[in-house]
Amino acid sequence: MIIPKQQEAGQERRPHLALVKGEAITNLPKDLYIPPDALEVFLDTFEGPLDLLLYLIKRQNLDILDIPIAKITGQYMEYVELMREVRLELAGEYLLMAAMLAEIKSRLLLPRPAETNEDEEDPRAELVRRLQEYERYKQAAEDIDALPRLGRDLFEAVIQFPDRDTTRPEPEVSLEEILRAFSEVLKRADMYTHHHIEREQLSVRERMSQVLAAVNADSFTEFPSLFPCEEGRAGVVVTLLAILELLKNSLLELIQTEPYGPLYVKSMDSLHES
Amino acid sequence: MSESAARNMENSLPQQQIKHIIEAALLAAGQNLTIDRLLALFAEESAPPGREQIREALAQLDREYSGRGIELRETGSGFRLQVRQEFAPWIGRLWEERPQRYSRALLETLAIIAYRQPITRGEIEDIRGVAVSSNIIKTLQEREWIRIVGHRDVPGKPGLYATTRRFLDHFNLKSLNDLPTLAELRDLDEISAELEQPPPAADKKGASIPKWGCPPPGRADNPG
Amino acid sequence: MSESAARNMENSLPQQQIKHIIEAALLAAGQNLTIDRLLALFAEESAPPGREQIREALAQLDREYSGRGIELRETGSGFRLQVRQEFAPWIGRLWEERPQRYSRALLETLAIIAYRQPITRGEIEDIRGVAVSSNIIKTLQEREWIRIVGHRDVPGKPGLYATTRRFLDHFNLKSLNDLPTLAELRDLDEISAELEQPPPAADKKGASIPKWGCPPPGRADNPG
Repeated sequence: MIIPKQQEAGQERRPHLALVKGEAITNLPKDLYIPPDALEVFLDTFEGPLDLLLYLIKRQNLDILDIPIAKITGQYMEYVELMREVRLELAGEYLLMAAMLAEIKSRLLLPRPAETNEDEEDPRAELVRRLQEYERYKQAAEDIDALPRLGRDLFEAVIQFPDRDTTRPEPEVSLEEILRAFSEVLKRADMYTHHHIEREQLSVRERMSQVLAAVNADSFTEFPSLFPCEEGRAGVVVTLLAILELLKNSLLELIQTEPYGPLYVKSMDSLHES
Repeated sequence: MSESAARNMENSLPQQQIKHIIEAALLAAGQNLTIDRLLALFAEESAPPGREQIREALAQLDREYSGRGIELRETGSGFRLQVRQEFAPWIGRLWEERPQRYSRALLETLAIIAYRQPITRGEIEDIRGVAVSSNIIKTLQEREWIRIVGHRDVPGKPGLYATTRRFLDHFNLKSLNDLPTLAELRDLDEISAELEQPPPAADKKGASIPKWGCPPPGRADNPG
Repeated sequence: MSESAARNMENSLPQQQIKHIIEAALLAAGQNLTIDRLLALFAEESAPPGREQIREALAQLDREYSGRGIELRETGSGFRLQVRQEFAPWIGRLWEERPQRYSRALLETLAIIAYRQPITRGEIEDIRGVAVSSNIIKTLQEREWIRIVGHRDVPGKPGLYATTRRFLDHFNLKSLNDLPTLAELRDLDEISAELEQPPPAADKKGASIPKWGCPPPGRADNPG
C-alpha cells in the first residue's frame, strides 16, 4: 500500500493544490492533506468507497461504532470532489456512497418523534455494519497475503524420474472436450457470432501451418513445390488461399527475380537469420 | 509374535526401505500425495505395509529433515516435500522473474470467498462495496484457487464460488480451519441501544455471518 | 592462515548451510543446475563460497544419498537429483494408477491453436483474456501436439504455433477439416439436455443415444 505518510498539521506550505471549478484550492482541511503529485497514486490505493471511509475514520482515530456522520460525510465529499477533478469517470460506487452518507446525515438531523417508530434503526447501523464487515475481509486479505506461499516463500521439491515417460499414461482428451473448450473461449471472448468455424477456413488454416513449416527464411522454396499434385484441384485452391493469407499476414514473401521467371517463396521469419 | 506377524516379517519390506520409497515418491510426484496414494505404491507387495507404517515412515522423514533445507508438509491435497521458507532468499535466485504479486482487489475477493464460501459474485460485491472485475474471477479460476460449486436458486442462477484444494496447497494450509482467524465483528450494542431487536451476534469463527446478502444500497440489479 | 581466509571464516556460511542450500536448490529447480548457477545462489553473500566448496557440498550430498531412493547425477547440463533406477518399480506406480487430467486452461489453449492456427501465444492470450502459462505450452509441445511453424514478423518475433500430424493421428483425424464444428456442439448440447430430462414414457422406443452431429430429435423448431 502506498498511502502517503501522514503530514503534521501546520506543515502545509503548498501554494496550490488543484483547480476545482476554476478556483485554486490552497488549503484543504488539514487532515485531508495529500501531496498533489501523489493524488493519483493515492486514489488508486482505495478499493472503493468503504475502503476510503475506513481510511478517513482510521486516520482520525475515530471509533468505527461512533462515527460523527456529519464530519465524515464532509470529508468524504471533499475526496469525491477531488477525484472528479482528476478522473472524470469516477466509479459509480463512490457516488452511491456519497448519497448514502447524505441520507444518513439528513435522517440524523431530523427530529425524532418521541414514541413512534421504536423499530427504526439508527441510520448509521447499516453503514457501520458494512464498514466492519469490509474491514475484517480487508484484514483477512492481508493475512492471506502474508501466508507462506508456494513459489514465493516455499518451493515444491521435485526430482526427475528417469523412467517416467515409459510408464506414465498421458491424460486422455476427447475431441469433444477440445471443441467444448473452444466454444467456451469464444463465448467468453464474445466472438461467438463472428467466428463460426467454417470447414473451408480450417483447411486453409491447416495448410497455412503446413506451408509455414515447409519454407524457411534462409533459402528460397520453389512456388510450385508447395502444391502437392496428388491433391487435385481442391488441394491447389486451398494451398493458394493459404499462401495468400500468409502473404497478407506478412509471414511469407513471394519473390520473382525476373519477369515470367520462376516464383520463389521465402519465410519472413528472420529469427534464423540472426 | 502372532503367526501372521511372523509371516509378515519374512516377506515385508523393511521399514527403512518403505521410508526411502516414500521419500522418492514424494520427490518424484510433482504434486501432493495422500496416504492412499502412498499405500498404492506397495499394492503389489506380498505383504504390503499398512496405513500405520506409512504414517510412521512419514514421521521419520519429518524428523530427518529437521535442520535441513526441506520439510515435509501436509496441505489440502496431501503430503509434499517443500523447501523451507527460511531458504527462500537463496532459492528464489534460481528464477529471474520475481514471484507474482497480487492486487488488493484480488486478495480481498479471494479472502471473502475463502471465509464466506460458497458465495456469489454479487454477494462479494456487496461486501466490498465495489464491482468485482471479471479478470479477477478469471485469474482466480485460472490458478484453480476457486471454482463454481453450484448455483444460487435466485433469478439469474448466479454461480457459487468456493476455494479448492489447490488453494490450500498454494497457501500452505491443511484445511480452511488453518486460515488466519477472521477479526470479530464488534458489538453493535452502542448503536443499537435504542433498538428492540438484539444486535446480530458476532460469530466467533466467522463461518456463518448472520445476514446473507444484505441488500446493497442502490444495487437494484442484485437478485438477493 | 592467510588474512583473507581468516576474514572469510568470519562472514562465510558454514559448509553445512551451503550443503543444505544446494540440496534445496536442486530439489526446487526441477532441472539440471550447473556449478555456475549454484554459485550464483550465493552472489549476495559477503563471503560467497568458492567453486571448490560447492563441489565439496555436492560430494557430501552424494554420499548422504547412498542407500536411499534418490541419487545425485551429473550430466552434460549440470547436476540433478533423480530417482534411483532400483526404485522405479514402486515410483512408476504413481502414474500407472490414474492419468491426471488436463486443466481447462490447457484444453482451451489447445483448442485455440487447433482452430486458429498458426497463432502466437500473445494472440491466444488475447482470445482467452488471461495469460497462457509456459507450462501449458511446454506440455503441449512435449506431447507433440503443437509446434512452432514460424515466427510473426513483429517485435519480439513471437513463435507461431500450429498443431502437428501427431495431433491429427491421436484424434484419428485425417485433417483439421474433420474437427467438429460449433454447430455440432450445439446439437450435442441439445441432445444431452434432452437426455437429462426424464424421458417421456411414450417416447421410449427411440431411446438410443444419438451419434455425433445427428440432428436433435424433435427440435427442429429450435432457432439455432
